Amino acid sequence: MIRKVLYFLILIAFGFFILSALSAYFPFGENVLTGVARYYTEKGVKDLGGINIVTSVVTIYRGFDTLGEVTVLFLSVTALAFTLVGLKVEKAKLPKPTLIMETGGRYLAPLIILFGAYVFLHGHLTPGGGFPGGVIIATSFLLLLVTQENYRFKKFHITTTEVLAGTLYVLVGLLGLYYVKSFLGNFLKTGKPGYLVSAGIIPIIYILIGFKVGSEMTSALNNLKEGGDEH
Amino acid sequence: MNIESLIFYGVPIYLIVMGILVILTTKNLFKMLLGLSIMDSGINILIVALGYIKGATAPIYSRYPEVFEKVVDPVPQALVLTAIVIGIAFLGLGLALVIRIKEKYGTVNVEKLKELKW
Amino acid sequence: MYNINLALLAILAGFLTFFGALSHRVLRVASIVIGIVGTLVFAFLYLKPDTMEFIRMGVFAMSFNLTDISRFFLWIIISAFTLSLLPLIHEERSPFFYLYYFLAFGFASLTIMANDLLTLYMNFELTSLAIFAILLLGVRGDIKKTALKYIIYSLVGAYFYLGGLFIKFKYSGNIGFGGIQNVSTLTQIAIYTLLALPFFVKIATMPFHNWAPDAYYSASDSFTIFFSAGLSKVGVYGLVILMLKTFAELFKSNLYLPEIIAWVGGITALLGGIYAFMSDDAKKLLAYSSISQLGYVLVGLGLFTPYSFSAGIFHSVAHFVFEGVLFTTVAGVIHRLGTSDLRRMGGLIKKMPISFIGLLLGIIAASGIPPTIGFPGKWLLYEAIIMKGDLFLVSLVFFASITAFLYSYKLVHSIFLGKLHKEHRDVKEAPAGYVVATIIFLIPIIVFGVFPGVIFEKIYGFTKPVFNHDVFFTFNSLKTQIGFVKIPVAGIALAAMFAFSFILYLIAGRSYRAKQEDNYTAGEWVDEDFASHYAQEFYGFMRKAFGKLLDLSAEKFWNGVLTIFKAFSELTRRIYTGDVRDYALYLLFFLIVLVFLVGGKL
Amino acid sequence: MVNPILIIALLLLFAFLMPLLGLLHRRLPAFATLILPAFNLYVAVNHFLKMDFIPVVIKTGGFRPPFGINLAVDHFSLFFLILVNAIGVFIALSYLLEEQDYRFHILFLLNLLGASGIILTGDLFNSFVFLEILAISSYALAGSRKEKPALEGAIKYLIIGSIGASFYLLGVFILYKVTGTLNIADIALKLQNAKSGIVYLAGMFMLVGLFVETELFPLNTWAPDVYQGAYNRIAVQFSSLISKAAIYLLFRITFLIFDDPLFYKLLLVVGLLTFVVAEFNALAQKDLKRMLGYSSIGQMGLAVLAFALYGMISHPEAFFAATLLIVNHAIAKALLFANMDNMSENATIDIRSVNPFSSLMFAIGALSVMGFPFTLGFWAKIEILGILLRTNLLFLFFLIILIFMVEAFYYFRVITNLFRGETVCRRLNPLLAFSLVVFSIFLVYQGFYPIFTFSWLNRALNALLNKAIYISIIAGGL
Repeated sequence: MIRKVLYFLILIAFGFFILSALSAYFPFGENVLTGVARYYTEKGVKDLGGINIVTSVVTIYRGFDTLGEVTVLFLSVTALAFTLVGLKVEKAKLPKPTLIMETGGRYLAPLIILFGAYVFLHGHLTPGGGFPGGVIIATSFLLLLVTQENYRFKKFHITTTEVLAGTLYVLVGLLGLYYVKSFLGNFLKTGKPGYLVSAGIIPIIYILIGFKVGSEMTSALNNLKEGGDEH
Repeated sequence: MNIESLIFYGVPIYLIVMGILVILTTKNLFKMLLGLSIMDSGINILIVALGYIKGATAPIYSRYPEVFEKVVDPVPQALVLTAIVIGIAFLGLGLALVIRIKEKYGTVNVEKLKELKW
Repeated sequence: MYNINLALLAILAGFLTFFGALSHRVLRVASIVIGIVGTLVFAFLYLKPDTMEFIRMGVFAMSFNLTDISRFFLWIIISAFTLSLLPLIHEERSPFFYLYYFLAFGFASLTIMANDLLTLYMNFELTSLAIFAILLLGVRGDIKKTALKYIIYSLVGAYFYLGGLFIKFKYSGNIGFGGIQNVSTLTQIAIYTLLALPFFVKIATMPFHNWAPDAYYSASDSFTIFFSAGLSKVGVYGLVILMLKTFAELFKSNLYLPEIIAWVGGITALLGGIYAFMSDDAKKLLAYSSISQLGYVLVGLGLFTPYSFSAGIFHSVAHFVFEGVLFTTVAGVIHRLGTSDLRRMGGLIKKMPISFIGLLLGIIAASGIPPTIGFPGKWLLYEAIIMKGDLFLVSLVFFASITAFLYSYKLVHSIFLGKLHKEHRDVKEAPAGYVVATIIFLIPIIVFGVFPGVIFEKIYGFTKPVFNHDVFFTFNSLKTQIGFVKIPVAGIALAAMFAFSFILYLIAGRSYRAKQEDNYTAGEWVDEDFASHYAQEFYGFMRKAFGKLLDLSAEKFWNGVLTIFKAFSELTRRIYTGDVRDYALYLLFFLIVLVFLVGGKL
Repeated sequence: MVNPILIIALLLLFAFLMPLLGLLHRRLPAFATLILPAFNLYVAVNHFLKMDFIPVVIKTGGFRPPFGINLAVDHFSLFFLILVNAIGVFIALSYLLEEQDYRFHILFLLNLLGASGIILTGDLFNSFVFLEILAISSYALAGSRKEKPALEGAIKYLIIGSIGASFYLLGVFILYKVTGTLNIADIALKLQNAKSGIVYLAGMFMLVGLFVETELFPLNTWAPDVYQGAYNRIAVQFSSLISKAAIYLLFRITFLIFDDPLFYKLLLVVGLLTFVVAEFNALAQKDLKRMLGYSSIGQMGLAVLAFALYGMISHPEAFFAATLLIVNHAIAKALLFANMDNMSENATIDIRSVNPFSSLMFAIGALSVMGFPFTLGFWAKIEILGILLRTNLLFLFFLIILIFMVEAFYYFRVITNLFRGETVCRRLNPLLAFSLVVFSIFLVYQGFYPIFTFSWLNRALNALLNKAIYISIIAGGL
């Protein structure tokens, strides 16, 4: 107990030290946009035609990071599946779904998928994008997994979606390398800012990310439920 | 140090140190991962808070090209997006490992996890 | 043709013998003979004063130079090597053994030819490694422990050498053998100590001698011939070259360093002798005698007067010859008897006469009796010490000589005199290789004993530039300020004394051959087969006197050092507790330390 | 010349495609893991030979730095890229015929991707992303054996590594707040003259993250467990690939951004502590792999120590020594750990029965780590002692020599055991044997005649030392 209190006090002191240092150097809310941030906010729309600057930063300016991010997710899901291969534990016993759950789930799932698609399609216009969109789609499958008895995916379909989305993402990047001599560069017309079909390759990338994330999260959920697949 | 800094930096920093405290004190591996997650969230919130500008909106020019609103720094938000996904990634892997450990050791108590030492 | 091709030749011969030994016994013998012939032919025809360098890298270039000194020692090593190969023909070992054997010779010769400290270091290390590998293929005793001990002693020495090399480089700007100017005496002494350490280890100076008895004991018998007679000269060479080329000024000007080194040598000679006559194993006895004799060499080198230095180098030649013959004959005996335990030998004089003569002359030389090769060096050494006026050292070295008589007698008595054991009745003379090697070794014992001037002339060639002293020898006499000896005369005088006492013994001696029944056995019946040979507890009374000395072994000290290291490591490993929360705590504390490091700047 | 971005793009493409490849033929993933590092190696060597010493900027997203993320390719990064991918080829070739899940190969490729990405990227946050790719794939690989010790090591590594990575992120972001940019060269430019206190704080946060990956004391507590528990090929990866990529980042960032006495002093102390503690711990080990793991940690500490001496003597020889040590250690430890596959499982230091081939390989690797003459390690040892002496810290000089003796002791203890006793021949994996022979020949040949390594290293260090050119080329200005 004494230990815990001691740790607590040390940590509080440490945190307070950091807090005072940070607030001395960066008073809250008193920023001026300098450096790259200023460039992004001023030139971002003109450069890429996407009015959501965060999206532009995420997919194009720092698109390489995002590719890495997708990779991390892919990596995590793969690692998760790999770690669970051949796991022998009892499958979680879910309560038998009631009629309401079963029916509701069945009708709700497509709507959630639709919403997810909306989120990643409008990534360059509104908050959201491929990652939230993909996760939303995955929730619909979670719903199905929970509410439908004996619900099974075709593993092959998920895998194919995963592979295709990922590969296409890299290929889009390589097309950029081919057309504008820059990996992940925007090689399409930027279009009119604020419209659905605009912002060059941003929507394409977000669609691919949406599919990728959705399929990956789904397969991860499936793995967690099924307790890993056979070798 | 004004009160706003105290709140908006203080809370995430509190989350960070509490996350560490959980890791230091709990015996349960699962809770330890939760502590990591809490700490991660704290850092993400701190980053977003550091990028905030008073009186500015999210960096979306929804009334383009008529109005250029004053917007906050878009870079921290983009970074945090990435950081969140990374946080999820290690959490997912960590959970898988904990499941495996539970299978092999029959427990998630870190005190029992001392076969390798010295 | 480059001199270093000698080493390449040796390596080639090593591989040849390796494959020969893999395939057939005849091929093995043939390739060993090819090795002997090739080495000798090369040495006679192509060894010429010559420098060469390759792999130049910054300040470092791997350079070799065959100076007078290195040629002198190279010949010792070549002789010891080729002679030790003769008995090797009769030893059947793992194919790797032969490979390592040739490699050890090759790298030792490169060590001696090296023209700078780093090249010397590199080849010296490899020599140690090759010897380590040979020791791993040893024949008796705790082989693993022995080999490990050997390599660790060597490496510790070598690492200090490396440190000394760098400090020397720092002060003199080069890694050649040249001297160091404008440096305080204390620094020079420190550098010398560091640089000389591996060579002290190599010649098994106390307290770095522990590896030697075990290594000699457990190593293959014909290898010990090369090990003691040849490879220890690498250490002597290193000391000589450091003293002559790098630290000559230091040794001339400093009063204490020569004394200290000479005393270390003297103590080694004495203690080595005491340990030697208390050993009950032939090879351990010889190992200690080797240590003891190299102690004399160190006394000579350390005193650093022209006479003592020449005496030291001469005695190292003598050491090569008589240790060579001693190890060869003992190896022959062990080959026939299958044991190296002195207590289980005896009465072999009629069975192995040539070995007996070899051993006898060997111990006569080791005791320093004219006209053998052991005499001139010791005589000159005594004179040098007396001229220096250090009477305590004289008495120390004198006592050491007495121990030499004691262990010599123990050796010859236990092996050849007394009554033959029953199981040794069918023992024959040692195989041809041993006999031939013994006979070849006997030639220099007498020749250089009578005509030491031949060797002194060579030595004079490289001590003259340093000491600038006059010639003190003719081909068969030595003449210093305080004494003169004409060796044939001394030899004849000694022979006359021997003849006189022998005649006296013939006239007045009363002895008869004791029959078995004449022995007092407290009434117990002893049949004819029981060998009542006095070998058990030989010098047992000495053990009572010097027992305390035996307990005071350096081994305990070094084991203590190792224990301290291990205790420390037991302490540090506790940091890794295995509990992940502790690890997180370390991280936190480290973070806090870091933050406080910058705290002042915030 | 092939665009270096293809290194990353193709690795990713194949990682994504791997499930399909696995479905096509069960051997295909393994072959992909061989072909890709080989391709990378080709690209890296090709660039290294043909490039002049001005760094090449490869932009992504179509924007010049600092607005877009860029890859900064110079001889220093190419040198490490060659090293890392050579190790990758080594591992992939040695274990080509091993039956593994295709997911394992994905993890391997992504691990390589993380390492290559860290080395190539010119962007600080991007380096964090690649560091995480490296780290997460390492956690999974560490646990890939799925036995008790492996899982234990993996979870410990995961927890410590994640805390470290979080702080690294925080440090990166503070630097962004101070300078308004994330490009390494640009940050270096902005921080060249005046560093405020918060920059030091950011630096410390980042160092915590990097120290975990580079296995420095006291953040290396996970490392021995991982080395002991994981497969041998994973241990190779940890000692020769993962930590080497991380140490590249440490060197680059410290030299470019935190070029300050405080940081060099810190690295000096930490490096020394790591070296001393790890070598002494290795002395007390019974388990052979754990001993080798501690030895790995110690070597990393020594490399960091050598690097940190630059702060005291301001002479490029410090970098030379550090990098040479890293090269030697990467190759020698790859040899040692991969060779463990020829020995019995859970081998202790009293190991006896192995075939002569593996004993020889162990001996060569160990001698090179110890710095025996006529191995590559000898030159590294010489260089390190040389720079130590330049500092006039005689105490440190002799302390290091003392630790070298400790190192020699515990290695020779094993060698003695290996070369004694009866020989039980295990079936050798021919591919593994082949790559072991190649590496050992390299070590010995470079010990005789290290001109090749030295000249390449000199070129690489010229690129590192020409800070001004690096900064001016990449951060052409805002």
